[in-house]
Amino acid sequence: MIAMFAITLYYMRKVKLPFVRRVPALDAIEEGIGRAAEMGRPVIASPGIAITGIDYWTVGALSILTHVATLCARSDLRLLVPLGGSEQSYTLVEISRDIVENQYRLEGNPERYNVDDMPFLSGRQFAWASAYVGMLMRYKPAVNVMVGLQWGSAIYIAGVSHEAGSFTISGSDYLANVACLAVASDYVMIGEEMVAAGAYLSKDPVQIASIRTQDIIKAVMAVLLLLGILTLTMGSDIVKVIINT
Amino acid sequence: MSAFIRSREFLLTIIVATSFFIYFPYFVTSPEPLPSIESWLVTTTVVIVSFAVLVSLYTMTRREALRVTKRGKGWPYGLIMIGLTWFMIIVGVISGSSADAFRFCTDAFILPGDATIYAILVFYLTSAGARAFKLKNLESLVLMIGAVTVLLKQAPLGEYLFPYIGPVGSWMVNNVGMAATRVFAISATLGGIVLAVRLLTGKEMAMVGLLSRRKKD
Amino acid sequence: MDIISLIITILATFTTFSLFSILTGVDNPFFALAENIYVGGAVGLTIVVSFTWIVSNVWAKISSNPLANWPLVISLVLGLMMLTRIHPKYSYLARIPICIATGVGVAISTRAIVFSGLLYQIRATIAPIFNLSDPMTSFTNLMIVVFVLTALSFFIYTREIQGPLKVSNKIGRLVLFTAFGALYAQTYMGRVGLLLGRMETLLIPETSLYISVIIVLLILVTIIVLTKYYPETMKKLNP
Amino acid sequence: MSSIFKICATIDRRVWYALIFLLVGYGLLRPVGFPLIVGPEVKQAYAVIESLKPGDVVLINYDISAFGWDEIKGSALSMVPHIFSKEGVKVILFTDQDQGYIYLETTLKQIGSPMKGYDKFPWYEVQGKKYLEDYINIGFIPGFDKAIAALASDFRGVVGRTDWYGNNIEAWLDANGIKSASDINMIVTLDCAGAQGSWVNYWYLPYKTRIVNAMIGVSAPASINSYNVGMLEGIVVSVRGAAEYQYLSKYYGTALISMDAFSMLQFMLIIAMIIGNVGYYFWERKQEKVS
Repeated sequence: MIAMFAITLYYMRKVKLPFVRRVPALDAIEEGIGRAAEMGRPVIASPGIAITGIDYWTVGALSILTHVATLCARSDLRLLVPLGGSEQSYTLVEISRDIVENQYRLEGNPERYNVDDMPFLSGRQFAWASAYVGMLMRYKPAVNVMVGLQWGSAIYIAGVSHEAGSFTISGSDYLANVACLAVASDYVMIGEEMVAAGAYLSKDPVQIASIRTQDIIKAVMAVLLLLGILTLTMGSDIVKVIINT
Repeated sequence: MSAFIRSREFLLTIIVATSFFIYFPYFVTSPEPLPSIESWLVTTTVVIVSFAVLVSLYTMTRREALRVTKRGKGWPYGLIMIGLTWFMIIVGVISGSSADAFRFCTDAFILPGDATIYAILVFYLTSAGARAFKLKNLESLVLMIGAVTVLLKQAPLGEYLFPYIGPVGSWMVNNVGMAATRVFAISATLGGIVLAVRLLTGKEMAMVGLLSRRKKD
Repeated sequence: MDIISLIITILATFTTFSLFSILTGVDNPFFALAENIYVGGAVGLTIVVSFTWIVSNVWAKISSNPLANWPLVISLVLGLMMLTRIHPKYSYLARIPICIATGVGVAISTRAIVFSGLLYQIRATIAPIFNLSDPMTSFTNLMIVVFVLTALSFFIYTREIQGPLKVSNKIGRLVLFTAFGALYAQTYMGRVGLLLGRMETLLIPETSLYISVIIVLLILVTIIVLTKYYPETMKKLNP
Repeated sequence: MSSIFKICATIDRRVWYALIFLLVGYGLLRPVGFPLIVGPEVKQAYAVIESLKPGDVVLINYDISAFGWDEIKGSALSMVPHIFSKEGVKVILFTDQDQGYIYLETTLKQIGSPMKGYDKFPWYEVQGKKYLEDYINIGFIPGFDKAIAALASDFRGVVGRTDWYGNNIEAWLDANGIKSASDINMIVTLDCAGAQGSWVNYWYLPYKTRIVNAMIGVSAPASINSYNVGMLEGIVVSVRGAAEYQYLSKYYGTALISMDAFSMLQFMLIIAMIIGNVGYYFWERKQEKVS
């Protein structure tokens, strides 16, 4: 853990922009909001239901929400954010409101921010989802960005969102749900794409460099795996023992 | 004072300090009071959550009350919603959540609602499947192979008609599915740890978005 | 069936089919009504749950012995700071509890995954691949290793995809998509189980069946008539 | 001809929705009875429970919360009565979820009846087993995996002196010779949150306690993994496994009835995919080429 912290800090200090592959789902956000501006329809975005409080998935989702709010404020669009969804999500409600309000103010468009566009829809996942769906049907937003912790209800929202003609960009925190969302929505974020979105979207070289760390540790893991199998074939489980400790 | 509390450095210090008290006792066996501080912080988060919901209740009541008094579009719905909310709060606070009136509302509206939305997922999974499983390229081919083998394996009739599909389907779930789940876990974990570093250095975009201010503010 | 449970059954069936009415793809007053009742009730329930928790876990301790439980008093003050969000002038105070919640949440969620999400996953993948006595298991183990490595290479972002990496990336992509298909089908199975459970309570016993049929017909006919002949009224009725 | 393909490509999703309702309704009200093949995992689970001897102590864990009940109830309503039907077997009921006791009581209510002279919990008689004679309910212990670990290291200490309802259970535990975790012969865990991992870690590994596991579809991969390695004795996966178990144990229930609707829905999805592809190839693609 400490080693990982150190490597990350080292890379973040060494300001150098390495090659970064495009993430289609994240690039699609900008494209979708551009389309919303052309059509003059609102944008809907959700940072998830935060079942375990503000965890790292939710912070990643908040970064995406920040990005969406900035773009909406810039193009003078209405941003709908259905909030709530679990009994730990109430702090997230206030953070999201604070962040979106701040973005509209930073872009010099504070009068466009309306707290009633970010309603609290109860602390139960499915009540929240049905109200989310109601907003989709009524306001017919051009884009639906649903990220963070999205559980069972995500497929419902993505389905209605498609029927309402919204461009759907989604992400989830467990693979079975990502699989369903991949089938149901236009773009899906897989695994670290959502968590690293903050670094990716910021276009700040220092932060993009932090993505590099993830790749390095992945390589280390691959090497460990191969080494472990090699030693196991030769009859020793030393790598397993090392990992265990 | 207000300028100090608003300052980025102060709020960042809070984040770093709380993170330290959570991380440290987990990795290192540490003496008191560190473990007590850890559990106090966890309790405090729940207290904060419980109070935050009151702000939401306020904004919600204000929104619906305005809609009802100004006779905005769909105001009767707002009246029903806010009426039921306050009815349940008053009953629940005065006579507890096992009161008959409270149980009535839960059994008649909330529990059936939960079960219904859970059941509605099948419909949207079906329409998504009918829409998305089109053989356009190699990816959609393997997507479809994975789905069809597992579907046939699970339906009793499918397993009866195609007896060889069972082991293949199981192999798909147990091995391909598991490998992908593992990689997903590894990827997400790495993302999470690096995000924690960015957060602690105050570079994470959400925090920048929350704390940055315009020059003249 | 006594009268109260009959009323509950009727209301529950009505709520259910009103929520199902979104499947028609039309925004209709039934869905809006059920949605607002459901959300209103759920908000009430969640607030009562929070309130009960505060009273029984925090207030009970503080009121019995405030001096011994002084840390809880600080928690309470931090909680009260959240309420400043109501007034824009003092709302900056709420950022203190917000930052504490964020720090705690992120730290808790990232501290355990180092083991469960990283080391355990690698350890589980290390399995014998040359075992002549059990060739099938060895083959499976080998395939898992190949799948894990190629899928891992799909998640490489900061290196240009070319040469052997490109092949591995392509295979990893296919592995992921096959897994998506399999997991989609598996989820489908689970969800079908839930639909069956729900339909059972709606159709069995016979009283429920009659109630369900009547309510379904009522809702469907009303929606069809309204959309076909009175679209203006429909618009007025919708929120 | 092309008009048929056009219909295939542009079929309204509401047709599928209506079909789902009809198929499920028909399957539930008029079961056809499609053949059911019982998989080796469920056969194994059944055999393990069948092999219980008089004097064995079984701990049943309800890792069940509201969202998963509809899916797991088929397993609960067939495995639990099967265990209770084994003569001389003592049962300890336990839950690691705060709502778990609701479903525990629901199960007992459905498979048992109140003992003579009593009308409320815990005094229920199930398959001839009486409360505080043949089984006890220690209720909810918070902490999830920590609770399971604590039970393993200090069973009597964590359970305490009383059951979930406040009755003294020390005499019962002493009479049945339950002093520590190693005195428990088998664990049956009904999982909605993947509790089997903790049981394996804290019970199977140190004490070699036999574990049988029923779970919902979402947590199936992890359980199958443990089963393949031999750490679980038998697994019952989701509604399908529940139906097989009901078939074997002859505690017929809704899971078995729903299998017909289940088969129909899965075939409907496959047919929907085929029709979609036909429409795509013979109509949609041509339209794309034209435009």
